[in-house]
Amino acid sequence: MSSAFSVIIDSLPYLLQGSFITLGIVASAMLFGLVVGIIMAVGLVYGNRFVRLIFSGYIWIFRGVPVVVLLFLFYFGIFTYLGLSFSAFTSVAVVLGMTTGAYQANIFKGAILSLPRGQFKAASGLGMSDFQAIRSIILPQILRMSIPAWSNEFSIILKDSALAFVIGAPEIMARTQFVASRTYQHLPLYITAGIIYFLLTWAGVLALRKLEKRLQIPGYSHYGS
Amino acid sequence: MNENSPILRVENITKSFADNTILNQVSFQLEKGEIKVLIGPSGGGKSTLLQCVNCLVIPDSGRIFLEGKQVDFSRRQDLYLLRQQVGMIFQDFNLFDHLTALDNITIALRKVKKKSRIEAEQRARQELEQVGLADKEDLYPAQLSGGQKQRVAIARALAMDPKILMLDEPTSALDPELIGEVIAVIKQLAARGMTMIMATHQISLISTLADEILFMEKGSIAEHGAPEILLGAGNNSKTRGFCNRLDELSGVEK
Amino acid sequence: MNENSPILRVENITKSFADNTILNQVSFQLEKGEIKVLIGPSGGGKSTLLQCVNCLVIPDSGRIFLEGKQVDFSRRQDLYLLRQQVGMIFQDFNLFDHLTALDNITIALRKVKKKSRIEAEQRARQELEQVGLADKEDLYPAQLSGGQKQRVAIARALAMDPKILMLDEPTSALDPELIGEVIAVIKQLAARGMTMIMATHQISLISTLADEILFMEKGSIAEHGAPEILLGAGNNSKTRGFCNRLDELSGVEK
Amino acid sequence: ADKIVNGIDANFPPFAYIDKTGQPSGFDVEAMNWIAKEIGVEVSHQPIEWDGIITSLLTKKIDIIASGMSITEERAKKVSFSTPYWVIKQVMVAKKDSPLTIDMILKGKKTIGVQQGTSEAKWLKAEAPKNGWNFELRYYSSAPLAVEDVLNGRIDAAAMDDAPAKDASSKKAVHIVGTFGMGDEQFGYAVRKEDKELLAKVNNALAKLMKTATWHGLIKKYKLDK
Amino acid sequence: MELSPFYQELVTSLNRGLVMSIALIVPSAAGGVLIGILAGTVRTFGSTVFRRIGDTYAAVFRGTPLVVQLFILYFGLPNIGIYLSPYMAAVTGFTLCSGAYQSEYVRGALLSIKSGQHLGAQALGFTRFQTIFWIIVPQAVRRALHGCGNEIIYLIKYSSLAFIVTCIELTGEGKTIATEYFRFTEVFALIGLYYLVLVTIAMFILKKIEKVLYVPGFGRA
Ligand SMILES: Nc1ncnc2c1ncn2[C@@H]1O[C@H](COP(=O)(O)OP(=O)(O)OP(=O)(O)O)[C@@H](O)[C@H]1O
Ligand SMILES: Nc1ncnc2c1ncn2[C@@H]1O[C@H](COP(=O)(O)OP(=O)(O)OP(=O)(O)O)[C@@H](O)[C@H]1O
Ligand SMILES: [Mg+2]
Ligand SMILES: [Mg+2]
Repeated sequence: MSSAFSVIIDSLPYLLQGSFITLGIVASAMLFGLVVGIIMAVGLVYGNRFVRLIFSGYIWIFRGVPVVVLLFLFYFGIFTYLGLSFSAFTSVAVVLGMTTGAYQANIFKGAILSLPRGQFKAASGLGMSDFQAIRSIILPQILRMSIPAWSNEFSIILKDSALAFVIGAPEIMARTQFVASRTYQHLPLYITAGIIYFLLTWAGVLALRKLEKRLQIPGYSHYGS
Repeated sequence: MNENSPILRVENITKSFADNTILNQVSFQLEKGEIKVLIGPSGGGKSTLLQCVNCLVIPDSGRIFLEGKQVDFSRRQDLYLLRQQVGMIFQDFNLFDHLTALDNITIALRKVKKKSRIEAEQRARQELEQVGLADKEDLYPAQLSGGQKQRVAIARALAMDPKILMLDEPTSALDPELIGEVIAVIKQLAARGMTMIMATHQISLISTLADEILFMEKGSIAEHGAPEILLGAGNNSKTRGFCNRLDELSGVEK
Repeated sequence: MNENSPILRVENITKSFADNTILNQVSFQLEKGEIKVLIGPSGGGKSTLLQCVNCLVIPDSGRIFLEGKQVDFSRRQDLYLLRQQVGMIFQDFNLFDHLTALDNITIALRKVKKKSRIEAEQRARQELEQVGLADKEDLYPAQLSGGQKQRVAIARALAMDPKILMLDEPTSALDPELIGEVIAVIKQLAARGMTMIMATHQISLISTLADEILFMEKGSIAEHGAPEILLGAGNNSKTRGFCNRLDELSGVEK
Repeated sequence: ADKIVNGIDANFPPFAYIDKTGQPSGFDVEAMNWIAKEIGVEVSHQPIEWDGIITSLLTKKIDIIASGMSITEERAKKVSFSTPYWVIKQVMVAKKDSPLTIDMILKGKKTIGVQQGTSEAKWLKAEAPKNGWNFELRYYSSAPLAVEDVLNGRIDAAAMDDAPAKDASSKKAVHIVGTFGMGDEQFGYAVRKEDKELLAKVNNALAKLMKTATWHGLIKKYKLDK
Repeated sequence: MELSPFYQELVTSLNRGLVMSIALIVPSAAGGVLIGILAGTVRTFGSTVFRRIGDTYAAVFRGTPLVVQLFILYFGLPNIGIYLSPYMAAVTGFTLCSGAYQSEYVRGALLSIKSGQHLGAQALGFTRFQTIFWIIVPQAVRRALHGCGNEIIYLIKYSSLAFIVTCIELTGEGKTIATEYFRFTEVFALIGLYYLVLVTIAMFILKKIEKVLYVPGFGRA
């Protein structure tokens, strides 16, 4: 048991360095997904039939195919064919970003639909263009409402980032495995990894809750759980 | 522009949703300073008509002239401009829930009229004062009572310097005790000579303010005329029957 | 039970939320067949008082007697029984959204009164007929108009054979044109001798039905008495002032 | 190229693993460092999941695989191998106190763990019906995990290369039962077929290295001689 | 049409994996929903102690990667004398993890039921339990359905993690072929297609269920 303990102590700095990579991937993916999600959600609600069809197709595929599969496909296949020589880190961030983008699109779309229709009408009634109405009236409201659902998405992506290892970005899970293979202390190391993830999730969710509080406006209810 | 030509002319507006014809060849016109009141049974098309006037709902056919100039329904810029000139007050206020009372007013001034923040705020404060809410500028819609919300909505519309104000049942979402404050503001607007068209069930507004009553039923204007005539004792109009029924429900029975 | 003893006696009910005293030593009693109307400004505690009577809100202190028997606030069974005997109609209906009109009525009969499905449905149909909705039994709340919803809510309460019916602003969430149908049902109940206590702003209900008016303000009954007296010309009561203000807002101004 | 990337399976001690300081280390890693110096390029070592390592090479994410890769016919169709530098035997590992023999493991309705995608996994699966062996195979994502389950008693033995087996037996309560009839395999470095120049340089340097004392020092250091 | 030997072998393997995937997904999805409803209800209406327990369960299983959970269930539990078979370990892990997420949706739905529904029921003399069981839960289930369906789709996609506990399903079988032939792109494109079909069928079934349970006024969020 003492050897398990000393292995954990010894490897902790190495594992914790991995959490920077993990957080880097998660942050880039979430931001990328935010942009994708907003564009898609707006397109899905206000776009014409053609736009809606394309975006729905995108969401269908990215919701239907596991991230590992997408990662292999893009990293070894599509990116290569397109001549994009992304690093492992960038590739993971982009693929996870495209995936969470599909989910975020659904979150934002739900939020837009949950807004009273009068909000858009009133903006139009004042002479705002559709773009102005979406930018100044719709988005500020739905982004606020979506923070809880978004923090859910964050915790999912945080854990999905462990898949980064299949293409060689050495984040927490990969490092755990490396140390375990060398030391044969699998169980204690996996438990340690579990705790690190738990703390990261907790910290992230807490930070988002802070943000939500800061942005809070009297009388707001949330969309999603 | 000829001083005597109507400020707004609506001609043969028709609108259907799916197979339902909601508005059928509706025409009317509005002179400067005139107040028209739309009444009639629920579902008669009052809201739809008002929304057609500023093209929040685009009519299937018909024409709209603002100050003698026809509005081209297919040109977005035309629509945006029309809506700036025709203010709209909704039954359920539709204040922007994420903005304070002040910002509810400034946002359109800044984004649409491209005014500076300072200018916009100055104007907004002025309008808030007019509706008696000078001290509430920092409150969010959720912190305002219904009557206060509706007054902010009115201030928001007025800040855009509209040529016409349209009000769609401005008091019907209010608690009976709060109706008074909104009615007072509307009467004050009338006194200042604002051109208005409003849908309402509020007898006190109908009988005291209306220059003309339009009675809408099944998508058409079934009757119209001055209130003295339509509501006059002995007149057998639909309008009078309808108003009497409204009256019975709310009035003290003797 | 003595025929002359009140069916409901409420003694010194006090209720606070956090530091706010919402009800302060309120007492009243209700005779069989009597109709009392609660009026007063918003926030005066009318809803809270009604909810205290059937212990949806448990009073902090005070006593409630139903047919002479005191209700033990700490015994759940007592509360369940009390609520079965005191029917309640809410302003926003509170129909069960996942059940049809018929099932909204049968569910309590079956689960609470343990009646068979057949018996329950028979009874439910009878009540729906009474409120004029025999043909709507298969519709869900979302498919009913406000007036119809409120009538189902009334049928649902009546099916439980309550000794008393409490109505909390039964018409204030309704469109003006739909109010009439609910008022008709309430008048019909009154005619059948139902014991009722209701909070309302509806002048026609107050003046025609009330045996006694209770004017509530700041958590206390500020005035009470027969409408002929309180509303009588020349009487300087708060009640009359309040009703006149309601009246002004909705009545035709001459 | 003056910079090359070496893809390694960092779960394959002692040939390639991550050391205490978090740096890639192991027999192959050190050998590759020497070779790189010799041919005048910079080398970095990139840990990659074994499943995807050849595809990574083919899609130019890495330039060479020096990570205990057995030379097989199928692999040789896709990539070029250097001259073999190590002969490896496949062995069975069982609990230290286990009385099982190879024969008993193969024919006694036992359960054997293997790493998914390895040559021993393939060989055992293919040979079983021919020889009337009746064991059951379990697939693990790495050999150390198979050892873990041997210790848990869920499986009776694990088949793996002898070097990691020795490593395991030095750290855990398992022992090597012996070879089980699979032909010896040779390790080689893999490069893309078109990188003929690189291959030639690597082969030259490797030949040179194998003659030095450093090579034997490495073998000693990683206990490959036992 | 004759398939090349590569594709023949690939399709055979993938079909075998598909059977295993389905055998993993179906019981886990059902178990997850059941646990989710139970835990969600307890977390909303339970006593303080039960609520704490429920919240902790949800936090732990939502806060740690499924890989770690599976690993502990399979390689960790033997330390205290519990030996789960690979299949059992996978199904247990999936069920517990999925249940934690489901409970979150159920809880959200329960909380979203307007207080008027409680009042309406209580005013008729319903007991607390009757109110929850007959009025609140039936409505909440309809509200939660969409989110729960989403969660089942997640589960389908995450079932590939069963490889951690040596359970070889769709992805695992595909990987074996891919490493053997080094044809990752084709193999993974095909695996992707299999999952897409699985997910689409699941969405179709969920739509059907939504339709069966449809009540006017309970549109999706
Ligand atoms: N977007 C729409 N799609 C389909 N039908 C619509 C739409 N908008 C309105 N309607 C229908 O048009 C009819 C007229 O509606 P409108 O709101 O104009 O009536 P109204 O006279 O304003 O009634 P109320 O007094 O209740 O406000 C109604 O039957 C309504 O159902
Ligand atoms: N659960 C609660 N917690 C805190 N305060 C409450 C609660 N319920 C009611 N109140 C407060 O009690 C006061 C009386 O409310 P109540 O709803 O009884 O008034 P009311 O006379 O029915 O008014 P209205 O005519 O607007 O319905 C209000 O100030 C309200 O904010
Ligand atoms: Mg309308
Ligand atoms: Mg009230």
